[in-house]
Amino acid sequence: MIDLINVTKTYETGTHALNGIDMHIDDGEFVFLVGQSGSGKSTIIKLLTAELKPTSGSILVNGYKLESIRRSSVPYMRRTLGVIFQDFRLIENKTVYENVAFAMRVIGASNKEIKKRVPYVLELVGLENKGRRLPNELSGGEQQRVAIARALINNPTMIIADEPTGNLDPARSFEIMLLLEKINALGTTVMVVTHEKGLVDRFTKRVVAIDEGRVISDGMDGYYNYEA
Amino acid sequence: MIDLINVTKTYETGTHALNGIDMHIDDGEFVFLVGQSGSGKSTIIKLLTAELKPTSGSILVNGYKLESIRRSSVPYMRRTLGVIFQDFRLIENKTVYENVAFAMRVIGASNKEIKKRVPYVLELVGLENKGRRLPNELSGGEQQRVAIARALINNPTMIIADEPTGNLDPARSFEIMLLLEKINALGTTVMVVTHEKGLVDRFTKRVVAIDEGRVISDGMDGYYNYEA
Amino acid sequence: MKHNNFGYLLGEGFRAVFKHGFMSFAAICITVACLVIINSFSLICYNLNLTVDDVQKEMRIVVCIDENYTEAESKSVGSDINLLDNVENARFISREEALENFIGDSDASLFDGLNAQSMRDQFEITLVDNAKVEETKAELEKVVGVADVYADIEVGNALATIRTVLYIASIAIAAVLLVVSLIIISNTIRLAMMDRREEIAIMKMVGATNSFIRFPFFVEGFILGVFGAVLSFFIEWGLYEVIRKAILNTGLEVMKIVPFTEMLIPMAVICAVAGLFIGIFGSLMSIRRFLKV
Amino acid sequence: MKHNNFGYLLGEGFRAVFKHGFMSFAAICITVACLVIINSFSLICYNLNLTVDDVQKEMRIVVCIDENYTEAESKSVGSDINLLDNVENARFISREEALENFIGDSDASLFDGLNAQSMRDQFEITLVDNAKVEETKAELEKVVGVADVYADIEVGNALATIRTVLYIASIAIAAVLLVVSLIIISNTIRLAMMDRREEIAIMKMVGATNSFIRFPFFVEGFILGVFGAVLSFFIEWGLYEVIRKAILNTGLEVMKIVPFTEMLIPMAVICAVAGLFIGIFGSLMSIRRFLKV
Ligand SMILES: Nc1ncnc2c1ncn2[C@@H]1O[C@H](COP(=O)(O)OP(=O)(O)OP(=O)(O)O)[C@@H](O)[C@H]1O
Ligand SMILES: Nc1ncnc2c1ncn2[C@@H]1O[C@H](COP(=O)(O)OP(=O)(O)OP(=O)(O)O)[C@@H](O)[C@H]1O
Ligand SMILES: [Mg+2]
Ligand SMILES: [Mg+2]
Repeated sequence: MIDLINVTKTYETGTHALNGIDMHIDDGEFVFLVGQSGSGKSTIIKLLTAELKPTSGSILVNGYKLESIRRSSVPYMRRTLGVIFQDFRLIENKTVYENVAFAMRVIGASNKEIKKRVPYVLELVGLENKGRRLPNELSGGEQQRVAIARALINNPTMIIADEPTGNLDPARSFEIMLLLEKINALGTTVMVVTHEKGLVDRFTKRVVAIDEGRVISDGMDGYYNYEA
Repeated sequence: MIDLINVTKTYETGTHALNGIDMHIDDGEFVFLVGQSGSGKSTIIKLLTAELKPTSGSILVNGYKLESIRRSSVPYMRRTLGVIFQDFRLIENKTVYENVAFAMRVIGASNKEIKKRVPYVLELVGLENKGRRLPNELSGGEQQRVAIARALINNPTMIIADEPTGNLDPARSFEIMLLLEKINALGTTVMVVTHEKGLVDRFTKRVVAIDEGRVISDGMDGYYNYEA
Repeated sequence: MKHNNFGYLLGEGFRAVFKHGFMSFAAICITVACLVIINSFSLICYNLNLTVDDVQKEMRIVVCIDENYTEAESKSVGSDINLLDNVENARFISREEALENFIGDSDASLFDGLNAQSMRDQFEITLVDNAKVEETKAELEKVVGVADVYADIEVGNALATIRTVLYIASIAIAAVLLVVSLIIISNTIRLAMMDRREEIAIMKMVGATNSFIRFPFFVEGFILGVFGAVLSFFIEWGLYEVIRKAILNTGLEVMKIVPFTEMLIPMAVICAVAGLFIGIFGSLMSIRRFLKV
Repeated sequence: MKHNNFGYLLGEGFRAVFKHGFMSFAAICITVACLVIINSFSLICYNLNLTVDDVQKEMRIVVCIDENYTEAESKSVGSDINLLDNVENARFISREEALENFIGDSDASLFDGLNAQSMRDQFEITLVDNAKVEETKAELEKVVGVADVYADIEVGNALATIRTVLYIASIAIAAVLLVVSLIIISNTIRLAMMDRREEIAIMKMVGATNSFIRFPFFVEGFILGVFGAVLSFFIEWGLYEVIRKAILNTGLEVMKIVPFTEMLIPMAVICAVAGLFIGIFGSLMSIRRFLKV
């Protein structure tokens, strides 16, 4: 569960990235977050992952109060989230398999558990044959799928994806969205940042639109109803 | 001018990324390169920039024969190209201004020339106020525009863009495409790799479709006529 | 850190040593070089110390008694001398004995003209504390009946000075080289961390605790330090014995040189402590600096 | 490299030194430490060499002539001695002079019984080549009329042995420490290059030539080496003078110690050469390894 109450974020450069965001996402919801480039979408995600602290306001993520969270609790908070980054963030000298297994090691999973779960998840994203590849031996879209696999691996309460289909062709993008929808149906909360009007329009989900650091529309009509 | 004659590329991992590509792009053309994720688009671009050598076949780029180019000529060949990478590739500890100016220094431009041209190009991509920012102080879309500015800065004979709008909202994407069209109208050859059907369909340009390392369609009808 | 992770993290640390092969090699080489130099100086100091002790143990003060004193009178002066604090023992040397000493191994015919009456009664004195030789000499000169006091303090003093200088130089060099080793190990770890900057950032984002992130780097530094220490111990051993034998072969008994085996345990302890210190602090230095950022 | 770039690239190199502050500082410290130790050994060797030369220059062989020879006869033996190859000069010492030498500063009354006839005529001989003392001694013994040959070769030999040992030790330590410095500078540059891995890749993609990429790193290594050399030169100067004065103050004239100013130019040259060598090769080592990949 996510709760943002009157959150603002001003960067050290003086940019007011967020100017009072109120947003509530219940467990099990599927939400698209849309908005122009520079409107503050990634900033919201960085706040949710405690990469950044809010300038003011309060943020609740899966029971952790992020505006006052202790440093030592941050890792445990992050384990409740599966994050897919805009720039993939794969470890370059580890294979695809290790990149995914790695997230399990971090939380102390046994080798047995790892050996069982990683191949399953790789198959889920269609990379069953690329486990031994290094990230830079993959196409952009394949890398994005590795990132998705890593986010799924620990069965997080919530998946947060920043442009998970930015580098995928329409068919693949649709597949990934179907995958996320399936995961959502199994009870995981999903929040997807995207620019792709086509995709958003094809799924009838809640859409939150952001502009200049404010929520300008929030509806269940399922349309990318924001036009620049 | 680009000429690919029966080009194949097999990676060390054994992947046959390209299986006999024939493609000719004349000076002044505007070409979309489309295809599924993993079909070999980025591989083509890496061959054109001499990042990779072809396994067989011959490649001609702006007068340089890439299958037999000498190491010491590669930098000069690259200066005839402006490349926009799928993952931006900005220098993280240099400001936006320096990232762009940098490409001019590399070719030995004087400080005077740099001071004149950089602000002009930054304005062209709508980043006139962000010159002093560092890349990670920018949104994903803004970073992509810095990459575009850098590609434009040296007035290359040819612009090659790998998913230049992957992280941009539809409005921004359209703007960028208009910008590339304008640059093309001034005589620069432009080649754009993209997944965005919507965009391709809005411009009536030559579209080359790739699948499994082969050209499967090449027409001037201007439609994203490839469906996975 | 959970049990499951321990083996994995240990392995990561080990692997890192090999992955940063050149750097690890360099770090170990430098550590070994520094430790060998440090150890060499310790050994030189130790042996020189033995020599100085020897020389000082043999130090004697010779007191000549007024030539007009009879042997009995001279001997009574001896009891006065024995009363002095720093005098351990005063051995009486009669004029005859003194003459024999004087002629020594020389050609006796050379000294045909000499007889015992040319000499004076003497006392050969050993001291409790050789360092106070100057004061004792002054006291001896005040004793009634004492004509001259000869103390051959120069060689002992010179050696003692050399020893002091060598001590200070050794400590200075050891300190400098320990810091050099610390820095090199720390830099190796720093390099390893920079090399994995992105990896660390990603680890953090997927919920790794700081100790999970640190452990492999710590293991890496530890291995480098320990490996350097062990190597340096054996290299020192070999080097020392080669040099010892070379010196013994020259036949010059300039100084005492104990075999290495006599110092096996203290040397091993020094190496181990230095290695652990360098390894642990070297890596901690970098790990702290890095994770703070 | 075009003219426009030169200033920019130089600036980049300089900036890098400061950007990698800790690492640069460490590299300079280690370089300074190594160079100071190397220089110290050179200086010790140099001074010891002077002392040994001095001692050997003063080396004399004393030849005693048969005691039955008259002074005239003895002198004729002198001309035979002068015929020997390795004899530079043979000074005649009459019995009277010999007695005076023998009594020396001692209390003359002690030797009342001695007269000149107890002594023998002597020759004090200086040699052309002191190293051949043993052979010359043997030849002298064969000359008719020569009774005894005394050559005090022990001190000279001992010093010469110490000098040889010190030479070898110094060269070994200098070599090791030079390599240590090379490695540390090379590692600093390596770190700098790793730090800019992505930057280098990007530079290449926008058409930078290899020399454009290399130059700033080269400048960085060069600065580190030169800076280390200059610092070590002045530190050595200070250190040397402090120690020299300390030794002079003890009054012990154990060995000759020339003032640093007498060696200013050779020391400056050594530092400069070492600094340039370390800086240039240190950076080249890394740059090559890195750009090949
Ligand atoms: N360095 C590499 N080593 C081995 N295989 C590689 C390497 N780079 C790409 N491949 C493989 O080659 C094929 C083509 O990859 P390429 O990056 O050209 O695809 P793409 O068309 O750009 O895909 P995307 O739209 O996802 O970016 C893929 O199967 C990929 O896994
Ligand atoms: N680290 C930072 N320091 C300073 N300003 C920043 C930083 N990160 C982002 N910004 C600024 O904050 C604003 C919002 O950025 P953000 O990354 O949240 O946008 P976004 O909605 O994710 O855009 P995009 O769709 O292009 O990724 C932008 O104006 C950006 O320049
Ligand atoms: Mg963003
Ligand atoms: Mg691609």
